[in-house]
Amino acid sequence: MDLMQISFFIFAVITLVAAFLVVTAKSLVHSALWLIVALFGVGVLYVFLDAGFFAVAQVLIYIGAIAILIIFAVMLTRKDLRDAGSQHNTIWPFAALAAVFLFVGLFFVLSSWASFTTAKPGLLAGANALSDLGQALVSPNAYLLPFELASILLVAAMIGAIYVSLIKK
Amino acid sequence: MLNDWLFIGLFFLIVAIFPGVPILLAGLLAPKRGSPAKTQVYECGMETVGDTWVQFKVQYYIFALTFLVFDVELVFLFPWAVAFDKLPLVGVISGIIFILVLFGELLAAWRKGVLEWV
Amino acid sequence: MEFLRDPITFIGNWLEGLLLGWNIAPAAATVIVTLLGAFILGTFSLALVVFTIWMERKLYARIQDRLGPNRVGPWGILQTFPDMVKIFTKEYITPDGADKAVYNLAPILTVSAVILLWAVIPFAPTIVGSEINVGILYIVAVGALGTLGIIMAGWSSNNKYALLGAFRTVSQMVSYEVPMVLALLVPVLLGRTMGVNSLVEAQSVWFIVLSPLAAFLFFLSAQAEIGRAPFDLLEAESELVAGYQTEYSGLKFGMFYVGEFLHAFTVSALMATLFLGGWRGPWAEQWPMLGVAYFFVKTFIVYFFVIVLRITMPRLRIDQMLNFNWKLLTPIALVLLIGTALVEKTLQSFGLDSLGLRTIINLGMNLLIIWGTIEILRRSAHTERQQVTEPRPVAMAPNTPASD
Amino acid sequence: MIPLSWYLLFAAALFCIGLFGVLSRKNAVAILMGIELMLNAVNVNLIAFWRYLTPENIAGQVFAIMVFAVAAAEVAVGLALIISIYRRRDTVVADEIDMLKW
Repeated sequence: MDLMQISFFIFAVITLVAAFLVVTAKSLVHSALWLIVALFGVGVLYVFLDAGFFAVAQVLIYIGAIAILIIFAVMLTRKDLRDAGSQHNTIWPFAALAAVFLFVGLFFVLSSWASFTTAKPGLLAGANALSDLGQALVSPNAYLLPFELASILLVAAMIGAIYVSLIKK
Repeated sequence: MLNDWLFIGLFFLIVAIFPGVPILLAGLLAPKRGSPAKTQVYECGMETVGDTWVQFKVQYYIFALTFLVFDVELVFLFPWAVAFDKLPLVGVISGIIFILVLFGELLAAWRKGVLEWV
Repeated sequence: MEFLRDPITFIGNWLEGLLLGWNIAPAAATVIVTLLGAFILGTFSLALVVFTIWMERKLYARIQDRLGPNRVGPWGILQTFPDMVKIFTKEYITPDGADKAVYNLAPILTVSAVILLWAVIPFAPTIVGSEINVGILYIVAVGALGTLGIIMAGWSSNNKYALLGAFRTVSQMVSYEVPMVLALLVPVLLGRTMGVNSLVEAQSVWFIVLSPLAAFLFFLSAQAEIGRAPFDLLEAESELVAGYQTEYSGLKFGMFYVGEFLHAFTVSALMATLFLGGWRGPWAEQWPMLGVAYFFVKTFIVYFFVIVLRITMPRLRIDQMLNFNWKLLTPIALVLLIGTALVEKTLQSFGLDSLGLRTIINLGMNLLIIWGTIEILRRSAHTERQQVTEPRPVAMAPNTPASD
Repeated sequence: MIPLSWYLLFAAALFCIGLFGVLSRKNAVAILMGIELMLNAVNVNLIAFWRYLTPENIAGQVFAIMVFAVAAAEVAVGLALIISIYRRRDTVVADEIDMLKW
């Protein structure tokens, strides 16, 4: 175990524990706050993957915007936030079983795959992933269409969401 | 490169400790004379009526929503700005179209009266 | 001699050599030196607050024709220390029904989010915490963490005023983040990089000359992010008691204030770095310590304006605040971004991207946008005035919208 | 050094936790949180594949950034629907919102 592995392990465990608390916490606001911890942990893992841009974008989008939106929504849809009673429905044991089965299944499928334990290749010298990403996003023979479509999608989502939430009773 | 991130990681650690330790120390130093009246929730001298977590205006949500959409689109624009030198004219124009869509979005929100505080 | 030129790097190298000499693994030595650097940077930025609080109080007093702090130390410069002792010995009062863990974490998060910004600010060409290549986005992202601290404080206090204050704060901070990010995109576009230190290196001509409008937009939206007058609705004493910090006492309350003062100074530092050339100045590259001096001189000049703005402006109403952002700053910022992209690409594709020409044309484009904005504002004010001067019926017909 | 398998297993675990949340939670907002976790697991996989298998091909990153956009759109519309349903029917329990069952 070198330093990298230990720190990866720590952050992975923090993230998974936080994620578990997201789906089990009684208070929804606590759930949302644990979600922030979990998302932050994922952001840290992006740093381990040499994707610094995604790490900061993760904090910016997920924590700065999506989590706040979720907290707002929780507060808007509750008269009493101190939730009473169980937050899980009646089929939750089956859900747990399904999740465990899926994990076991994924584990076996993945471990039989040849490149499962690929070691990290070195990055090309002088490669600038950020600049490449920028070029790929707007070049017509790469991802220009998804790029523009994403903006249209977001506009449509925003207008739709505003329309839906502004409807009077 | 990784050293730079190491610095940020350690800085996160330090920065959490710095305000935390004085707060803990002050908690030890400070007097503790609590009383039921003292720990009441402040509401201009009156007893609190009802629960705090009352419902709030949907307006707040809508501003957060508009922000979310802008935020995501701006994240798309950062790599574009960094790669600006290497972009062909088409790339720059498609970036500008992207910004124009953003502008149209703002106008749409404006016309819908979303930006009005009511 | 080498020491005088660049003491920080010198000490860092010396320490790393020393640690390696003691047969410590190179990785561990790097971690230790980095940790020490982070520690020093954190201490330094917090120590700055002691001075900036004094400076702000003194200026505040002078503008209001008072003396300000003048008892402890020369010109009252040590006034902050007795204040610190006082706030240290104050009792913590946790309100009933507060969500304890969240309640205690909120002030820490708020201060941390501000100190974290210092990680990417370069003091001199060689004295910089971290040169990550996404520095600008890091600045914005860390700002988002501060928003989170405020919403946590408001929610956990179990107080209606606190929660309302938090809601207002978040909608304000979140709104003003849009023109701020747009204004930050302009330096990125001009410098073709997101690293903060590389942006300083790219400023052979300060970006405030290349794009004064972006600097202005950043300055204004940063004021709103700090949440001070004229944008201090979040703690509007006369409306909301004290906003999200209503239920805080003792040092926890103090931490919010430390955060606010430090944020004001940090924003000035960012402005100086991104638009005023940071450590740039004559001989700064040869003598990094000179760069530090330039950096602080510029920062304090910006900080002076931040304080004056705070003292001399009345508070905005919430609808004015939001209108100002969404209907003025954001559209201008979008137009500016499009203009900058067009100008830069046109000059580049015609091979005319000499520095002088870029400066003149960018500056001209900025002035054009400013002129256009003022013209539009003047026209709309004119129509509004005409509407007001027109004789109005005494009684309004039902269902007629009031023209306010 | 960290092999690819660690990331994949981490992402699989995160995905399963998210799935559990989606299937077992009563509250519609909580279900959305579960979906967020699942999307993040997908993103970790995308970036890990980019870094380990095709570092010269930027596709993984582009897909990841598209997932960001989709997640944002999904949250915006989803939460708006939930708020609107709450205002009409006074409930956010997913099982009680069953008007379309017939």
